[in-house]
Amino acid sequence: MPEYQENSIIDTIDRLAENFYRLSLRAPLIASAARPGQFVMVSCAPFLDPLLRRPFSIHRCNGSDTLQLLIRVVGRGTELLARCRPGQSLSLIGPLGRGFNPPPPASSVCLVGGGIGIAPLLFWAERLKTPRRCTVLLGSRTGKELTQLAAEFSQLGCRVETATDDGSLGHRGLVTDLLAAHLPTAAKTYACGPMPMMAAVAQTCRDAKVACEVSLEAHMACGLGACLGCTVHGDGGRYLHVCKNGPVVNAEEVAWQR
Amino acid sequence: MPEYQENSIIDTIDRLAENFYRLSLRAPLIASAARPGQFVMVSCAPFLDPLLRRPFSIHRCNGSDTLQLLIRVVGRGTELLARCRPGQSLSLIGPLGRGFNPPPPASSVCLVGGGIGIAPLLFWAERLKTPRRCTVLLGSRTGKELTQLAAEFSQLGCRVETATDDGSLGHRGLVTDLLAAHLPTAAKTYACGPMPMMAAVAQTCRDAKVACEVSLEAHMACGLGACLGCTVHGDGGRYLHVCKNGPVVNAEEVAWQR
Amino acid sequence: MAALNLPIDLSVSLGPLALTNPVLTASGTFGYAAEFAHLVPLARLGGVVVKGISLAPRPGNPPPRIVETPCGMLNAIGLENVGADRFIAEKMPFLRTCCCRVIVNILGDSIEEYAVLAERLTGVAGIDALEVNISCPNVKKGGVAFGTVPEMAATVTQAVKAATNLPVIVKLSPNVTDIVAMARAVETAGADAISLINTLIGMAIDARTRRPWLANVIGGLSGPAIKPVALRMVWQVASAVKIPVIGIGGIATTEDAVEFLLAGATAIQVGTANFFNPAATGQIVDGIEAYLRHQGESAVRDIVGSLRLGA
Amino acid sequence: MAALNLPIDLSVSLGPLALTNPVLTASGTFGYAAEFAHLVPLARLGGVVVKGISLAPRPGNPPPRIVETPCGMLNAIGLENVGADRFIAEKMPFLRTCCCRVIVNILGDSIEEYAVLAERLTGVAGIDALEVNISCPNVKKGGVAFGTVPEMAATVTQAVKAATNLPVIVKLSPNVTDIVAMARAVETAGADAISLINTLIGMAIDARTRRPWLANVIGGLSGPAIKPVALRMVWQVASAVKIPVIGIGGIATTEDAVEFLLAGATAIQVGTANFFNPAATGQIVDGIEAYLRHQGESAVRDIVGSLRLGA
Ligand SMILES: Cc1cc2nc3c(=O)[nH]c(=O)nc-3n(C[C@H](O)[C@H](O)[C@H](O)COP(=O)(O)OP(=O)(O)OC[C@H]3O[C@@H](n4cnc5c(N)ncnc54)[C@H](O)[C@@H]3O)c2cc1C
Ligand SMILES: Cc1cc2nc3c(=O)[nH]c(=O)nc-3n(C[C@H](O)[C@H](O)[C@H](O)COP(=O)(O)OP(=O)(O)OC[C@H]3O[C@@H](n4cnc5c(N)ncnc54)[C@H](O)[C@@H]3O)c2cc1C
Ligand SMILES: Cc1cc2nc3c(=O)[nH]c(=O)nc-3n(C[C@H](O)[C@H](O)[C@H](O)COP(=O)(O)O)c2cc1C
Ligand SMILES: Cc1cc2nc3c(=O)[nH]c(=O)nc-3n(C[C@H](O)[C@H](O)[C@H](O)COP(=O)(O)O)c2cc1C
Ligand code: FES
Ligand code: FES
Repeated sequence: MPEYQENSIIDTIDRLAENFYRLSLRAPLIASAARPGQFVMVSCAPFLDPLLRRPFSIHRCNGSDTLQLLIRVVGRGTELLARCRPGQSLSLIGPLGRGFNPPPPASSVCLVGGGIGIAPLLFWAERLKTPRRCTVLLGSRTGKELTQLAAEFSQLGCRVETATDDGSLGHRGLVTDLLAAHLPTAAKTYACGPMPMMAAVAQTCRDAKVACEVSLEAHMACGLGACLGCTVHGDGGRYLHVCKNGPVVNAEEVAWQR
Repeated sequence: MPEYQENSIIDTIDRLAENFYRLSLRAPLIASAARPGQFVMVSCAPFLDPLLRRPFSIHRCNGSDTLQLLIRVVGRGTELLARCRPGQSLSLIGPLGRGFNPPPPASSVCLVGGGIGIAPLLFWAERLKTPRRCTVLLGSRTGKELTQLAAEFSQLGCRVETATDDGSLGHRGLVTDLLAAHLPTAAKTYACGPMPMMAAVAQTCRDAKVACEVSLEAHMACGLGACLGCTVHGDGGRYLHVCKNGPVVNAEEVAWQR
Repeated sequence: MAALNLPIDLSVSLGPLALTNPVLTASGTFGYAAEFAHLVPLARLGGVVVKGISLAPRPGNPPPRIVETPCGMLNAIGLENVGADRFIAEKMPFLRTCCCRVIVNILGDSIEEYAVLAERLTGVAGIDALEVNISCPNVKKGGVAFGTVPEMAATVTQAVKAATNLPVIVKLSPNVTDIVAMARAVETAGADAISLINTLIGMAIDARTRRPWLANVIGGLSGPAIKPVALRMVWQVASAVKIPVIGIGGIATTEDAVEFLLAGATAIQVGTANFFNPAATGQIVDGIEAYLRHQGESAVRDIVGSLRLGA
Repeated sequence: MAALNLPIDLSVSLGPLALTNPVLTASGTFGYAAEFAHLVPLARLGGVVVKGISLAPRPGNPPPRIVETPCGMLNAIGLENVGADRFIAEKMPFLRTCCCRVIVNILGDSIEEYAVLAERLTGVAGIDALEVNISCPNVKKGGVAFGTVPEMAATVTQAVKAATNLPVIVKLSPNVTDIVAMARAVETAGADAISLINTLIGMAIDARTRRPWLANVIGGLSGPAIKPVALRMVWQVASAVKIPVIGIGGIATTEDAVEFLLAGATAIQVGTANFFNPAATGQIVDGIEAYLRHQGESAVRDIVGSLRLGA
């Protein structure tokens, strides 16, 4: 699997909601090679502070020259990205890591996304759009962050359900509350979001004996498997390195208890 | 003399020539207090690299709410400033240092500016425009950097002569070549530019027994007289601190030999 | 989150020296306070530590004296200062009007100079404490030797203590293998408090001219770049000694200051940040108050050393 | 400026080890080279120094292991590695295809472990030299003691030299009072070259949670922030010893690399910069060539230690 260090050009930056931005980037090398669930390391500043690149899932990709990132502003790096303008260039490294693994042919699947964890699921849903039933469960603090994304999943033919903390869209409560009802018909679940959410999804799937893949997060320095910094507790006391063993791993590989 | 830490707003950025930019900033506190020859310390980056503020002469000032900087791009800080856009805010500290001291009433004066050293002279020429003869000698590498500035000095009623390294405008050679001819009629000379230029001006004025003030440069950390970093060799073996003793000093105070 | 109107107590004590709040300025970065009078509400600070003073005036090093480095700067000022007499005559009158604690940073070439200087400053109205710089790396005959050998640091401390009844803070150099040994030595020798860190010794070269950037070749590294080293040393020292510790090194924001308090510092000093953000000290005083409110704490001294370790 | 077509000689020698150019990768920041195979023309490098290897595999520290700091980062990886046997079996096959020098960084808990490890790696095809890490601050029982006491550093050096006929580079820790004493000790003990610096010991705290950012509490500071300290130590050591010195610490650009060469380093290693700019090493090889051309020099070895001092 080739990896590239590529100077992408920003095509557009759209503000989807407060602190939620979608960047479209021209990056032909990376876009041609990217698979759903993979990520890129983005250089956020022209100088040495902030120093390290930031990891972002590939949110969408046309497979030839353009890819999109969905970015939630949480700190200095993401703030700088949100302030970029079309035409500027942004250095990327990617596509990195292991993506989602296909479900059994023609089976039903369930995608569960919490907050910014929704980002990689759209790319996956696009690629999954074969004749199969795809249910997408989306959770966030408030409805504003979900409306456009929910519509886009629907356009792909997915069945979408939402949950919000404030009840402003769909179920008031956790997105995991919606999951159990769908598991009897699902052959595989794919989840991305905060660790507690993914732990709950993993447990629910385990109870229902449904296969489950999750996309992990960890602070990263390199994204290349070189620094050994991006560790997560795995099963059997071993360590997982999110950038190489993941970000997408089988839920059984993670020590959710720790 | 009050000093302010003020968040200015960028009104306009004009590119006068390659790597030559003029920024207009709304900064009422500083603009009201500024006198010709003083400078401001500008924060160039939102984060910690580059860390220190950069000193820039006050290039023009309307005396109430707006001041201008003339910036030559030479490194990282100036590059960031050139990339700013109108509407952005820029933190300034100023007005700082000692400015130009007035010439005898109704006397003739001579202003000598080399390269970016022209910056503070326009503000000074504006304030000097009483019924007096003001000769302005401007030097630079090439004519492009001078045309607009020369016109602006002319509009103020100054008599302008130019010198360029490539001969593309005015005298081909050093701006100091033009000086001697004007000294018999000048009561005082004000110079700002590279150290060798100012040294030559100082020597010529000394020979002609004409008073001479120069505006010094030194790397600065604070601009406030606190770090003691901005040292230049002064006469009698003592040290001058450019930000407090200057930037404008009597040419006799400087040890030009060192 | 706690009630919004919680009364907050910012006062701390450095042994015998009571401060209204833990925010001080670092020596050499705040001049003699007058330089910042228009930019900082001086009365709002816990105190100012003035530029290092020697017995006789010193001219300092030839230029260039400073150079910027990644997230930091190097300085080789060479301890330029006006000397004790002019300091008392010319700088103290303004300092007495500041309404905050005045701590005088002192330096010397010999044990005797430290002692004589301490005696000279004792009894001068408005001086609240002495900070003994045993660590400046800029002057060849200066403090460097004192600050790297525990026995010598102890000797200076004893000499200064014997010469004054003012509270004595000893300021440690980070350029040592074992910072805890240095701290223990000056504690045993009677220091009332310890401040750390002074600058790391560094160097910068201009690749184009192939020359060092500083006339002095080497200089002291300060600023945010050194914060992780400073925080580690403050934590190690605060865990090892009983006297109060003042944290210094790269502090530019409220979060930075709080990190040092959590690591065990009773007070903090802001240095290089005064250059790029003169308002920093005042902002940090306000910021600590807001932080405590947000954390549901009512007194800054309750968070000193409250770092949570273990799972 | 010199003729544009000047032939440029980039080759240098680290004692018995000849390099086509002075640009190496720093241990722990370039994996086992395969990680960068798509991003760097490996054959263009002077060599790679692989992640530190111990005799037995090590799991490393619990997470979190890294945190960003101003212009730098802290790591407490805890020397996670696959151990000597798996390294030889799994990593060496690719490394043999790199067409550049392969230097194996080794670490141990005891003099014996160093010696046994050195012996084990000797004679393995494709290994060109050993770099002895006596300085890693991350593991409690690890190299820290060796790297801070001259006698212990000398003992490790002797043990490794006795166990191998490969060139032996000893990598020094900067967390010492007297770096020159450390360098002299390992030179006298027979080291073929010295590399420095390893990371500075640092710490970071999350003010919000009041916890250390690293599970290990303290970690090693690397990146541009430490460059001034590294450059100073390289200059001091290169001025004091006769064996070649490899400069490490915050090198990210051609200018950075050149500064270390001017200060006296015969070669340099790029560490943290590989993370934020994987192309850095290749760019620096090209950049040094361009720099020499621009300066009118024809061989990189002519600028080693050519810093101009005095007026
Ligand atoms: C595989 C992967 C995919 C991701 N995909 C996305 C995405 O599509 N959209 C999105 O908005 N965010 C995504 N994130 C999280 C994103 O990387 C962080 O929000 C971002 O790094 C924060 O940077 P900052 O400078 O704004 O925050 P700061 O808090 O200022 O960052 C400080 C440091 O913490 C690290 N950091 C902070 N939060 C995280 C985090 N949650 N995960 C990893 N490192 C973190 C930063 O890299 C940096 O080193 C992903 C993370 C991973 C590991
Ligand atoms: C009193 C005064 C007035 C000035 N007025 C102007 C002006 O009106 N317009 C203008 O374009 N420039 C002016 N300069 C020069 C200007 O400050 C520098 O060009 C600028 O700091 C370079 O910053 P940089 O980051 O682009 O360059 P870099 O080379 O990347 O800067 C690195 C470091 O060197 C310092 N530095 C570099 N060159 C100079 C210099 N010539 N003088 C002082 N410090 C320097 C920077 O402050 C910084 O610390 C003035 C300097 C002084 C002292
Ligand atoms: C320009 C400058 C001058 C300094 N002068 C002194 C001094 O005279 N005495 C002293 O003890 N420390 C001196 N220091 C060290 C600072 O007080 C402080 O210990 C150091 O800079 C680390 O803090 P910082 O990173 O916040 O700047 C000086 C530092 C700088 C940058
Ligand atoms: C993540 C990481 C892991 C490291 N692992 C090792 C190691 O195994 N052995 C070693 O000698 N040095 C190790 N180092 C230190 C580097 O080799 C280098 O000496 C140090 O990072 C300074 O260089 P830099 O500023 O260019 O990164 C490591 C550094 C980092 C950042
Ligand atoms: S981020 Fe460096 S190994 Fe995963
Ligand atoms: S710049 Fe700090 S004293 Fe002049």
